Amino acid sequence: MPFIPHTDEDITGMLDVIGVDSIDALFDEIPKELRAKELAGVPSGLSEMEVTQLLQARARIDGEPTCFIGAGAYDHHIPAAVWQITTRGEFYSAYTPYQAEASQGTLQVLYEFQSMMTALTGLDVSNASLYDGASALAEAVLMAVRANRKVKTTRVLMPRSVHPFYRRTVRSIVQHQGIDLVEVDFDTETGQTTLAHCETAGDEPFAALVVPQPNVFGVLEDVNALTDWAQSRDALVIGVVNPVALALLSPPGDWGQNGADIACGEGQPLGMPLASGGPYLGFLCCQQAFIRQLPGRIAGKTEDVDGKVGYTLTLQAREQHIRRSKATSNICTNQGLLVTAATVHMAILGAEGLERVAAACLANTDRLAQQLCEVPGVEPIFEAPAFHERALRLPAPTEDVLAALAEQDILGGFDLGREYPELGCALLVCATERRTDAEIAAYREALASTLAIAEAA
Amino acid sequence: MPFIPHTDEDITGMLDVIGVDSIDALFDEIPKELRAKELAGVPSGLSEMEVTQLLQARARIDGEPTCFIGAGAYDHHIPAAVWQITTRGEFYSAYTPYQAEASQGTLQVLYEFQSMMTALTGLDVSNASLYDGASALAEAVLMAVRANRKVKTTRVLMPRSVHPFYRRTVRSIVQHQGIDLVEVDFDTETGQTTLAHCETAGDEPFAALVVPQPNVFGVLEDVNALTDWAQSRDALVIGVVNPVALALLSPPGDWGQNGADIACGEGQPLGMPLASGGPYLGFLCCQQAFIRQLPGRIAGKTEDVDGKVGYTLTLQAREQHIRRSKATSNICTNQGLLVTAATVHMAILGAEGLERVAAACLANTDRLAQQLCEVPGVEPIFEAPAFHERALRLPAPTEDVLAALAEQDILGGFDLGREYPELGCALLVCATERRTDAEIAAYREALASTLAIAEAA
Amino acid sequence: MLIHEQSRPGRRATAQAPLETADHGDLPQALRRKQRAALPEVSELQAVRHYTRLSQQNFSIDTHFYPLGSCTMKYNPRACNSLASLPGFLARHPAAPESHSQGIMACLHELQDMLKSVTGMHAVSLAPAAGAQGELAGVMMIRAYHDARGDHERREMLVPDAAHGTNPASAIMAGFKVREVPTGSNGDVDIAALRDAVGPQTAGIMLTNPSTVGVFDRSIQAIAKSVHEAGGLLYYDGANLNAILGKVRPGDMGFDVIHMNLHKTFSTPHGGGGPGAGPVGVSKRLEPYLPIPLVTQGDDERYHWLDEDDRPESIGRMTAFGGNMGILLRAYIYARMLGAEGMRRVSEFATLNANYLQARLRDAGFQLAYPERRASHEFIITLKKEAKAFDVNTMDFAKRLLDYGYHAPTTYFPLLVPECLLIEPTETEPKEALDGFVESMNKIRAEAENDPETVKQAPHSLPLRRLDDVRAARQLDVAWKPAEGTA
Amino acid sequence: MLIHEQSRPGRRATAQAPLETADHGDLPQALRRKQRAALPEVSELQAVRHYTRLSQQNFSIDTHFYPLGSCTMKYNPRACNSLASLPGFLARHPAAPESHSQGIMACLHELQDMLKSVTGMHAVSLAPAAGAQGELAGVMMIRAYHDARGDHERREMLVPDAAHGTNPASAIMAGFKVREVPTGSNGDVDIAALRDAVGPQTAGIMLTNPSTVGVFDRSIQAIAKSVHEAGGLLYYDGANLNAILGKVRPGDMGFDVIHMNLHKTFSTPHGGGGPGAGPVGVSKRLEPYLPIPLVTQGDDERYHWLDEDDRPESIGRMTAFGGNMGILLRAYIYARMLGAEGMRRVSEFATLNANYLQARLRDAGFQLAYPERRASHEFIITLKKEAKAFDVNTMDFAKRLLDYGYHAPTTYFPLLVPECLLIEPTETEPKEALDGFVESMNKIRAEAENDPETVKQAPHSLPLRRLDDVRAARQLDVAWKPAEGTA
Repeated sequence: MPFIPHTDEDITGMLDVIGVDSIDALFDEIPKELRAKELAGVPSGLSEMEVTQLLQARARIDGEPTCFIGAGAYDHHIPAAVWQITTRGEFYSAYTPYQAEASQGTLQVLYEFQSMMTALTGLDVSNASLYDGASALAEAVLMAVRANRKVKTTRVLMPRSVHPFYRRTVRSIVQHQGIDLVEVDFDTETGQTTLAHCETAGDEPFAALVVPQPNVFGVLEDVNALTDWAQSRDALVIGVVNPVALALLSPPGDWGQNGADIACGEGQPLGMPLASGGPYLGFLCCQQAFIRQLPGRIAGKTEDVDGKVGYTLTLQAREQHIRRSKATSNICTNQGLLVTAATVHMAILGAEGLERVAAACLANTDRLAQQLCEVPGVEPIFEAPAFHERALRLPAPTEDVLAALAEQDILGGFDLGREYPELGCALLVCATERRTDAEIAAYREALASTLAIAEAA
Repeated sequence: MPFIPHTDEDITGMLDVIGVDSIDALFDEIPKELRAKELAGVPSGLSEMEVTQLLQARARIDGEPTCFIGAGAYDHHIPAAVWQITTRGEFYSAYTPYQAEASQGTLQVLYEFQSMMTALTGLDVSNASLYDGASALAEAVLMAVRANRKVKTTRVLMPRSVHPFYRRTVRSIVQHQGIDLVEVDFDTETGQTTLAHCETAGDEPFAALVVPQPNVFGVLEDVNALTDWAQSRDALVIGVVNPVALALLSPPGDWGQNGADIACGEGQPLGMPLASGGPYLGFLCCQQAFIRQLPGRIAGKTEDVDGKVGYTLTLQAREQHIRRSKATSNICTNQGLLVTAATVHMAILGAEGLERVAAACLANTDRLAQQLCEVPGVEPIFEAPAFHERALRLPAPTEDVLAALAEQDILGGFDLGREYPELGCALLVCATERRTDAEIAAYREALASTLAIAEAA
Repeated sequence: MLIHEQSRPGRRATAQAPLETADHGDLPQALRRKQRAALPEVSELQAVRHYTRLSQQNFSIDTHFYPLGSCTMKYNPRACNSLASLPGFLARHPAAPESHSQGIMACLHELQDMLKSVTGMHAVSLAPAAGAQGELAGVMMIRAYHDARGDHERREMLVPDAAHGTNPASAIMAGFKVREVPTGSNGDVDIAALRDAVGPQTAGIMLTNPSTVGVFDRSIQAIAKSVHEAGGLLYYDGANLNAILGKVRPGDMGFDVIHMNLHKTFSTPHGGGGPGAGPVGVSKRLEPYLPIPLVTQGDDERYHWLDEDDRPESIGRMTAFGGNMGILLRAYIYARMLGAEGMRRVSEFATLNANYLQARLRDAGFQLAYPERRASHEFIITLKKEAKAFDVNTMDFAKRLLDYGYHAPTTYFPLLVPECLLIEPTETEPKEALDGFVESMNKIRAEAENDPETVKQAPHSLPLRRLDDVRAARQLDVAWKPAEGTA
Repeated sequence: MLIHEQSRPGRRATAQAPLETADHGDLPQALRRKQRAALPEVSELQAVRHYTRLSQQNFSIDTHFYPLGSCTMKYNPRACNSLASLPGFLARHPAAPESHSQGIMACLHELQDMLKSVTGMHAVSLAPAAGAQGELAGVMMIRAYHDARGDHERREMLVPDAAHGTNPASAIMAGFKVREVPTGSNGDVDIAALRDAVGPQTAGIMLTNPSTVGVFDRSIQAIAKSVHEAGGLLYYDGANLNAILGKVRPGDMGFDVIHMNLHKTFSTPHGGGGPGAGPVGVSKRLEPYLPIPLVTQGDDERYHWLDEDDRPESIGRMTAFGGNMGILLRAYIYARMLGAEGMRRVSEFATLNANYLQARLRDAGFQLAYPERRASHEFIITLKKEAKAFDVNTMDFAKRLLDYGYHAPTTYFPLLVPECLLIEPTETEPKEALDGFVESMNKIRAEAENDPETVKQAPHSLPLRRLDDVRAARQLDVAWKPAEGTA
C-alpha cells in the first residue's frame, strides 16, 4: 500500500482497541446511500517508476524553446544552492509555524525575508508574502481603502499601464467590496502614465493611485511626480514593482517627497522558476503607520523566558483565524516555501549581485530590441526609458508571427495587441541575463525570415 | 571572488596580524624560480549561469537512447527519496567520521549498510565499502591469500566467466603481489564454469576459487558444487555477486555445505545512477573468522560514558593510517556517499521490493531475448538458466549491428565477441524493470531491419 | 544570528551573478536607486551554512510526528517534488503557446478529471492559489449564480460556529453577511436552528463534513434539503476531504460548490505555510462561473486553454497566471500513484489511525469532546479537567509535547470546545508513532500532577524556551534595519 | 534506533517497486534464496524520517567550520552537484558508444588538459577512483618504467616519516620495499639523510610538498637532483595541492608523477568518507604507462577512448569502468567556475587563512610545531605543554571543540609531532570563523586549567557523550542480526 505503513497485524490490533470488526465499520455514521461506489475517472495506481516515465515523457514533449517572453514572469538564473536548501525536508514538509519554539527555522526565514523586502522597497514593514503579485495588488488596493483616513472613498485610480492580468485579478477579488477602479490611460508616444492622464479621473477624491514601475511595457513611469501628485490630493500611493529592477531603480520608499505608502509586486524573479506561472509569491510592504491594515502573516522578533532572541508570528489579531469575519483578509497561508527560496536567493546574490543581474537584463533587452528593429518593418513603439522589456510594432499580425517563431522553438514575446488594440500589431519582448548573443542573433534571423515570408505571401 | 569570502578590510587586517605586506609574501619560502607564470591550459572563470548553460548543452548532445546494456551496470529505477536524502549537506559535505561523536549520522548509516549487506549475502560481516566491484574483487583475492591458513600458496583460480573488466582490474592491482591468477575456462554449451574445467587447473593447491553468480553471461553457475569442490581442496571461495539478484538467488553464505568464505560485488544496482561508470561502490563481506583480514573501513557499535548506544570506526589497527606499510590495504576512503544512497535505497525497497525488481528484470530480459530470437539468424548462445542478461549470437558483426542500432538511439547491448572471440558474433543484452514492452518491441523491429539491410548488402 | 548580522561590507563570494556589471548609464538619474539596498553580503558557504542550520531548528513531517488537526500533515512523497521539478516543467513560461504546453496541459486536464470524479462534481477549475482563495472563488460563484438569476436579495451566508475562520472571512470578501449556525452537543449542526435561519435572504451555507469537530454530520441530507428548498446553495469546505476520499463524495451529499486543499488531501508540500492550491469543483448550474483559466481537450485530442473570452460569465482570474502549476503537478503525480484504490485507502487508514488514537487516549482517561461519536480523520480531546485540577493548560501540554519529540496538535480550535486539542494523525503514520504519542500524553499528565512547573515552563529541550508572544506584539520588530549611517 | 529496529514484518508502504512480482518460476530451486534477507521493512516516510534525523547528527562543511588538517574541507559548490546530476549525465551507461558520449567526453578531455596545465605535467589519466588508488597507479608506473628499462633492482621507495600512511601502504602494494627518510627539525626533509639513502636500489621517493607538517620544503630542488641523479623518480602526493594551486607546479619542481585528490583541491563532495577521485599526471617518459581509459581528441574534433589496445604498456584498468565520472564532472565544473585566476586565489587565500590562524594561535600562547616557518595551507600546534600542565590531552581539546561548534582539527598526525593538532582552515572560511575558533581554543585552555574534568569528559552538548573505542574493538559488533528464529 503506497505510503501507508499498516501491517495486517497492526490493523487487527488497532480494530480490537477501537472495538470494531473492520475498517469499513468506522464509516458507519455515514448514511449508506451516500457511500461512493467507484471512482470512474480515476485510473489505477502507478508505481513511482511508471509515473516517472510518464512525467519524463510529458516534460519532454514541450521541447526546450528559447524564451523571449517576460510580461510578469522572468527567466533568471537561479543559484543551484537555492532549491537544494529550500527542498530540505525541514523546510519543505513543515507547516505554518504555530508552535514557534518548534519552528524557529521557518520563522527566522520569514523575518529575514521581511527585512530584505523592506530593504529593497525602502519601506518600513513587509508581510511574510501573499499568493502572487496580482493578488497582492488586490490586497494592496483593499488595504489602501481601509487605511486612508484622510479621504473616505472607495475610488482607486488604476493606470492601464498596469499589467492587464493584474488589473483583471484585482477586479475579480475586490468586485464585491464596492471598490471603484478608475482606469487611467497612458501616453501612446511615451508609454507613460502622465499627470494629465491622471487628472482626467476628475476632481472627486480617491483613496489611492496605483503606480507600476516599470509598467507593463517595460517603460519607467515618472514615479516621483505621480507620487507627489497623488499625495497632494490626500490619496495613498501603491507602487507595483519588480524586485530585480529595484536593484537599480529608486525604491518606492524614496518616491517623491514622502515616498510611496504601499509597495507590492511579484517575487518570482527572486529565485522562482517560471514553472508555468506558479507557485510564485506576492510581496506587500508599507509604511509603519499602516501595519495594522497589512493583510497576511507577519513574523516578529521576541525573546524566550531566558531572554534569548527568537521569532514568532505576531499581530495575529488581524487574521481570519482570530478575527474571522472582521479580518483584514481571508488569506490563511503565505507562500512559505517560495519565501525560503527568495530569502536564500537574495542572501546569495546580495545587493550587488542583484544589481548585476538587473544591469545584464537591461543590456540584453537593449541589444535584442536594437537587433530586432534592424529587421525591416519592426520599430519601437515607445520613446521613454525602459527596464527589461520593450514594446515593438510589427509589420504583420503578432499572433501569426509568434506562431511561426514557435515552430522554430523561439517564444518571441507577449502579444500586446490582444490587450491594447490601439497599439496595432504590438509585441512585448524581453531578454534576461540568460539570453546569449547567439540566441538573440537567432531570434533576429528567424524574425527576418518569418516577416519576409509573410510579406511575400 | 567565487567561493572566497574575504573583503579588502579582512585581507589588510589579517596581513597585519601575520606581519607581512601582501599575500604574495606568504609564499616567500618557495624558490622564486619555481613560481608558476600562467596556466595556459586553463580558461578564465565562468559564472554559475554560464557553466550551467555549457553543461546543459553537453548533457543534451548525447541524446536519450534506450539502454539494453547491462554487463556490470544496470539501469534500475531509483526512488526519488534516495538522492534527495543523500545529497543533504550533512551527508554530502561531511568527511570520514574521525570524530565519532560529531558523526553519528554517517557512522550509523555505515553500520546499517554493513547489516544490510550481511543480510543480503548471508555472511557474518561486511566492510563499509570499497571503490567498485572490480577493485573489491582484487581486494578479496589479496585477502583470501592472506587469510587462507590451510594452504600457503598465491594461486587463485579465476574463471573466464568473471567479467573481463573485473579480471583486468584484479590483474592491474595485484600484479606486484606475486599472485598467480589461473584462468579457468567455461563450457561453451551452457556458459557455466564446470568442475571439469576447474580440475584443469591441476593438482597443485590454490588459495581461492572465484565464483561469479550470475556470471558475465548472465548464466547461473552451480555455486553449490563449485563451493564444495574448492573447500574440499582447502581453498577459500570468493563469490562475486549482484546484490539485486541476491533478492532471488541463494546468498553466498548458503552456498554448498559451508557457505562461501568471502563475497564481493558491485553495489551500483542498489540506488546508483549509471553515470558513465561511477562513482559506484564495491562491497566486501566475509565469515567472522576473517574479519581482521578484511580491508577498508568498518563501523562498530559501542557505548558512550553514559551507556548510550553509539557507533564508531573500529579495527582501525588494520588500516594504513595506523599500520602504514603493514596495512591490509592501501585503501583510505570508502564510498560514503554511495553507501548512504544504497542504505536508503535498501531501506525503502526492503527485501520484497528488491525481489520484485529482480523478478521484473528476469521477466523483461526473458521477453527481450525471446523477441530478439524471433529475428531470423538471432539465437541464444547458452542453455543454462540465467538471471537478467542473455548472450545472443548474431548473423552479422556485432560492432556493425550495434552502430546501426545506436543511430536509432538504441544501445543494443555489450559486444561479447571482442572479449570472447570464440563466441563469434556475440551480443550480451539486458532489460531491467525500466524497459517497457514498447521499447522491447522497438528494439526487435530495429534489429530485424538492421539485419535485413546487412543481409541485403 | 541573522544572516544580516553575518554580513560584511564588500563581501561577495559568489559565482551566481554575471561576472561584470553591464552598462546601464542610460537610466535617468531621478529614477535610479541612490544607495544599495541593505541586503546581506555573505559568501555562498555562509548562506548555505546559515540556512542549513536554520532548517534544523524546524519540526517537520520529515523529522517528527505532526498531528496538527485540520492540517493533514501527511508524508509528502519525494517523487512528486523531483518529477514536478523536471527541467521541462520548470522552464515553461506561463505565456508559452499551446504548441509548447501540451505535456503539462495533459497533466492538468487529467487532474481536473480526477478531482471531478473523486468529489462527484460536474466541473473543476484549478485556478485558485490556495484554500482560502478557493473559498473566495466558491462563494463568489454562489453570488454570481444568484445575481445572474436576478436574485439580488440573497446576501446572507450561513456558517457553523465550528467553521474555520477563513469561511466567514471569505464570505465577507464576496460581499455577504455572515450568520452563525450553532453546533449541537453531539457535534452535528443544530438542524432546528438551521431551519430557523434559512429564508429568502439565504445565499447558501458553508460546511465542512466531516466538520472541524471531527465528526461526520449525519444530518447532511436534511441540511441540504433545507438549504436548497430555501433557494440557497451548499458550499463544501474541502479542508477535511482526506477523511472521506473515495468513500463519500460531496457532490453526492448535495453540495453545489467545493474547494480542495491540495496541500492537505493531495499531499503537496506544506512548505512552512504555503504554497497551497485550492481547486474548486461545481455542479452543472455553476459551471459558467468557474474561475479561469481552464484546460479543455479538443476533438483533435489537443489541449486548449479556456479564458475570459471563452467563459464570459466567469468570476475571473484569481492570480496573474492562473494558478500554482508546480503544486498542481505534484498533486497530479500523487493522485496517479494512489489511483482509485489508493484514494480510498487514504480515508480508510486516516480514519483507522484517528479512531485508534481516540480510543487509546479515551482508555488512558482523557476526555473526548464527543465521546459517543466515531472520529473522522481527526478528533478532539478537552483538557478542561486537567486544567482545573493541575492549573496546567492546553498550551502547556502542547509545549511539553515538543520536548517529547511530537509536534503539538492544533490547540484552542475549534473555539467552541474549551481547552481542546484537535488531533489528526493522518494515514501515513505507523502505529508506533501513535502509541508513542499516547505514552507521552500520559507522562505529561503525570508531570502536571506531580511537577506542574515542568509542564508550565516547557519546552526545555529545544534551542529556545517558551517565547513571549505578547512582547512580540507590543514591542513590534518585524524587520532588521541597518544601524544609522551604515547602509 | 536502527532502521532495522523500526521494521515490522510485512510492512511495505512503497510505490518504488513494481506493483506485482513477475513470474520467476524457471529459476532452479537449488539456486534460489530460501528465506528473504532480513532487510528493514518500513514505510517510505519512516525511511525518510530516519535518515533525515540521522543526517542532523553529523557535523559537515554545510553546517560547521571543519578545519581537518590534510583533508581540505572547503565549500562544495552546490552547482557542481546539480549539474553533474543532469539527466543526460546520470543516464549514460559506461559502455555507451562514443557516438552517444561526446558531451561527457568533452568535459573529461578538458579536465585532463586543465589538470595538466595546473600541475605542469605532460599527460593525465582520470582513471583512479581515489587518492590512494592514484598513489598505487603512480608507484606502479614508476615500477613499470624501471622494469621496461630492465632496471629490476630498483625496489626501494623512499618515504618521509611525516608522510600519509597511504604512501608506504601503496608502495608495498606495488611490490616495493619502503625506506623512511627523517624530517629535519625545521620541517624540511633531512637532505643529508636523503643523500645517504639514495642509490641503485632507489626506485623513487614519495613526497608531499608542502608536506604534512604544513611547510613548503625549501630544498625540493636539491631533493629532486639527488634522487634523479641516483636514477630514481619523484612521486608527488597531491594531498596538499590546494596550498600551491596555480602558484607552483609539481612538474616544475621536478616531479615525474603526481596524483591529485579531487575531493580536496577540486572540492568534490567528501560524502562521509568518499567517493574520491585520484587522477594521475606524469612526465613524458611515463606516459605509456598511464592507467586506462584516457580520452583523446581526433583530427575530426571528435573524442575517442584510449584503452588496452591503444596503450599496450599501460599499467591497466583500476576499476571496472574507468573512474568516478560523476566526481570528475563535479571537479570539471568547479575548475571551470574558478578559471586560471580562481585557481591561484584558492592557494592564496588558503595560505592567508592558515597563516592568520597560525599567528593568532601563536599570539594566544599556543606552541607552533614549526614556529619559524610560514604555514602552507595548514600548520601544526602541539599541546605538549598543556598536556603536561593540566593532564588534558589533544583528544580532550578536540572533543571539547565539538561542544563549541567546531569540528576538531586532525589529531595525532603527523606522528612525529607529539600531542599535535594539524589545522587547515581552507580558503572558503570567513575571518569570523577563524576568530571564533581562536576564542574557543583560549576558552578550552582556561577550562583545562581551572576545570579539567569538563574538558576531559567532553563532549557535553552532542546527542552522545564520549564513545568507547576500546569496547567497540573488543566486543566487536559490526552488523545487526535478527533475533534467532525471526528472519
